[in-house]
Amino acid sequence: MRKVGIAGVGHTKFGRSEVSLVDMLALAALEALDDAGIRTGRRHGVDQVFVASMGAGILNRQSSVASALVDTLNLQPAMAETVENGPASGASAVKLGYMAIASGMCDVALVVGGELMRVVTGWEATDFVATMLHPDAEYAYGLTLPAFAGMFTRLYMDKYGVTEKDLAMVAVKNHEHAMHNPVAHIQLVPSFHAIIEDEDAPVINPYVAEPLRVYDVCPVSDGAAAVVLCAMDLADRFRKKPVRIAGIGQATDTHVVAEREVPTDLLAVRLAAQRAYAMAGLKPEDIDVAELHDAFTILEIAISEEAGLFPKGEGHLAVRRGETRVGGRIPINTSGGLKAKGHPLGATGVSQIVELVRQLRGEAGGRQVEGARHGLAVNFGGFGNNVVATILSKEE
Amino acid sequence: MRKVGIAGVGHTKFGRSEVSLVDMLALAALEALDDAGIRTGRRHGVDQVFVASMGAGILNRQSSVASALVDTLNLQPAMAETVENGPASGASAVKLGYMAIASGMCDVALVVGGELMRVVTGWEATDFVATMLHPDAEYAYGLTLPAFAGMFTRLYMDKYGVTEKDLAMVAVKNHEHAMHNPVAHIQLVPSFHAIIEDEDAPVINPYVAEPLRVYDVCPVSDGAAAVVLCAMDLADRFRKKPVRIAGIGQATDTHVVAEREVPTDLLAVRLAAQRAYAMAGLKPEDIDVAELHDAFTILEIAISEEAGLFPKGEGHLAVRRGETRVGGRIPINTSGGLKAKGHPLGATGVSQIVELVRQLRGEAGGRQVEGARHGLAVNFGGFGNNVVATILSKEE
Amino acid sequence: MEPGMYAYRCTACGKLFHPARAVCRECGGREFEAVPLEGEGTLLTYTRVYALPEGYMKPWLGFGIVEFPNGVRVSGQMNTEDLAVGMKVRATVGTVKEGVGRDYYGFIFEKAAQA
Amino acid sequence: MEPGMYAYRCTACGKLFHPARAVCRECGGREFEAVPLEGEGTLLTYTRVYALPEGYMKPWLGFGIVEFPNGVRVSGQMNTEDLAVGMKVRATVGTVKEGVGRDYYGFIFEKAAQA
Ligand SMILES: [Zn+2]
Ligand SMILES: [Zn+2]
Repeated sequence: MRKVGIAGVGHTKFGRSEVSLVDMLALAALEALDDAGIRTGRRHGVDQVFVASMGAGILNRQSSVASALVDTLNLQPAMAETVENGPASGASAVKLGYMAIASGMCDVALVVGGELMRVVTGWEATDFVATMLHPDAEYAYGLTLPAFAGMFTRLYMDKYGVTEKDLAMVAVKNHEHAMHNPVAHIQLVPSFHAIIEDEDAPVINPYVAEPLRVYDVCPVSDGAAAVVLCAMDLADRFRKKPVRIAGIGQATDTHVVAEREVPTDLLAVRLAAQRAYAMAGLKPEDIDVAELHDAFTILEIAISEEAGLFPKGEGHLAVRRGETRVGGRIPINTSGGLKAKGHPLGATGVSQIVELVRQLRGEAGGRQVEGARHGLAVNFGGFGNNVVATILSKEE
Repeated sequence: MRKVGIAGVGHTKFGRSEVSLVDMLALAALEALDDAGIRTGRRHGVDQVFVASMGAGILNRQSSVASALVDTLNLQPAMAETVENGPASGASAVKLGYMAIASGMCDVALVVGGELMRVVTGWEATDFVATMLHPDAEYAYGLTLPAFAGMFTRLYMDKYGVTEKDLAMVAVKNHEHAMHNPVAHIQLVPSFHAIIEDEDAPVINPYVAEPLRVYDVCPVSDGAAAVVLCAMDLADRFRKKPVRIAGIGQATDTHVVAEREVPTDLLAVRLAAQRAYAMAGLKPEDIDVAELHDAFTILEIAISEEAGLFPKGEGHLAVRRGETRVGGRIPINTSGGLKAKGHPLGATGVSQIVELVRQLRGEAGGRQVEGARHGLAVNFGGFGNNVVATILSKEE
Repeated sequence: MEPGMYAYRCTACGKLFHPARAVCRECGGREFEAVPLEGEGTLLTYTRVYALPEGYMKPWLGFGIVEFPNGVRVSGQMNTEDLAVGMKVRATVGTVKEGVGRDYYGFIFEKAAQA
Repeated sequence: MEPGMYAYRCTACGKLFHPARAVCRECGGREFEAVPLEGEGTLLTYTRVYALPEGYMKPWLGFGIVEFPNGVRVSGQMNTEDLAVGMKVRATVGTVKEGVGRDYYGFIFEKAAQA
């Protein structure tokens, strides 16, 4: 199989966009093309464009967004498709870019994920996100992602002894990381005392979906992220040495959350990670830095276990020991994660890859993980019913 | 590059669906799995599912439809993504299935396209389809696909002498073909005299977007179509000899229709077809049967020219000579085409491939093209701004 | 009319599903018979949600996952404030969402009467 | 306030675009200056549409593609019933669609006064 790498990365400031969806995608794309050293114009050499977006239709009433992006960037006659896999759309698009190049049909693919969410109210955004649940058995009940995360958290607390304080530690850690990431949505570290210990904590940090509180849940953000994928045999064409995509794994689980045999397991995460490790020829111990889909703080803990970084039920102990912060044994969500960097759905999977590339290149500034050689990203679609794990490796 | 074929096909009756989007997709998928001889259940062997849908979000307020399809078919842990490229979503999904297998990451991929459109009024459907146009320079004006098709037709008539009667001949031909296709939406042949020559023709067949009339425009249909793709090296696993995907070509053109340098050209069709021929090592003369995207009758004529089947400006002459009907030199839209079979957007590109497979297998019944060995499909996204051409070849 | 709620039993292997599926996960079968889901069940987990989606005119709503004696697990709304993991609940069917032009029916669980 | 309508000139190579783009197709440049699109143009093609999308309270509407003297081509609504390919039209800016909470402005072409 032809080897595939990442030659360029781009990322808008997550938060509130001043520009349209397509213009926002274009900003991230141009940064990635520049980073790769690709000159825009007639001889651009981009063969394929993938756009990851979950809400272009529902939120922005726009279709064929990938074609629109090709147009504003004038990348014709590049092929173009929009890809949707819920909140894992971004990693799915990167996977498709990988396949496009590995198949030999393309040499260079531009993958851009983005979501313009703040054009609707928070209630509408919550409803929009819930459209990924089962239409009859879940969505029609008013069930939402926070609702399932809350019910999952309760089981996790009862079974493994995770506490609300553990969750708050994850939140504070990720907000601390985000202070070193200029593109993060939230640039402010909450005080652990204020959000969990103080008598006013229930006011400052009220419950959203018991036992999850506001600070356990990612904000609603606009944003876009982009990567330029290339065949490794063409690495010389680009400005920087490409970071290699060493492994990709993906798996689906039951759509209906209530049906999961062991409700505290995230089988799709486990299987996706196993497949990615197998493809990369690596083990969890080889991973130096990880971006894990912390749409809710509990998910960072649960995913870190299912991905093999810690034994099942012990992820929160690693958080308590500080192992998952920058400087710890295996730093998680150095970018700030979804929690603090923000979670523009279609952008997130691509944004995770952007962060890993910056870490493996040594470009991560104040949040740099020293000597990082292998990075893992886990992008979580549905309530864990379609999960993509990606492993990047620094080429020596 | 690993060779890829089509081992099974499935197709719902186009028209009005009695079931939900996902259940409709499942019907087509199961027919294709059965056709391939794949047993459902734990050992299904399907590695990847692609769903093509343009309107799942806007029309049906549902996301992550590919994961939902995996769930109802219990194809876990198969990977799954939804793909959108406007009315060319179907051919794009087939392309991605091709890449998935050619890359070596998958052996078997299920590709299902479908659209549930008749849940909204015709006005809403027209507006929905227009969301693929440029948001500011086109969509905001109330411009629609029929509007651009009408303006294109006027130019074509002035430049090449195409007449309203030529267009009606295309319509009647495709309705005649559809009479032999049990899954076609419209099972009724209009009288050429009644729709174009009779004094009541303006009433029976009024203008929709001058100079296009009702009988120049495809109906609004629900429907789904499915194909099972496989690596040709695994052909022995399946019930029938796979039909090979010999070539795929795709190209984008300017999003904004007014900007096209020669407004009667469809450059993306030309380039997509050229790329597909080059990959297949075939010429237009080698094509025995073609499914061309006749969302409007004029498009069948224009696409037949850009795909090299006739010289530019002479497609209508071939129609007059009867060359494009079953029994003619190069039968076009033997399935009935979008015009008579119906055009459930996401389904169409897959449906075209289904028809070609049936033709190349010799399973096309009353519409069979004798001895067909090579088939061409052209699936047209936007008003020609993202076009996919696919060539299938019968393996001897 | 409020429809009943059902599980679907694979006629080939007997495995139960809710909601309906096209194919049995266990044996690949495609025929199912409807089995009423009613009576008492056990609450496996629950939450109270304060940020409801569009269309709900309430400050909060309780949700839970309930296991019926036949092993089928379902999600539903909770019509009681007094919630605990492991408690017995009784299934009722009611309007879970008021839609435009149609209402949506589903499970609304109540605290079971003491045995 | 009804905004004016513009073409965008690549400051590197001079090529004109409408609507705005992020990158010049000709030279790859990324800086553009706005050039008013106004006055007379030539109607290249047109149609009258009888099946309008949601939101239009009219039985039909005319549309056309117009070329300005600087070579820029745009789509717009036609505010005249008397249409012919090649005729001179005058660009005006008006409400092309009434949206919820905002209106959309764009080209509405009228028959040019005789010279
Ligand atoms: Zn069974
Ligand atoms: Zn320029």
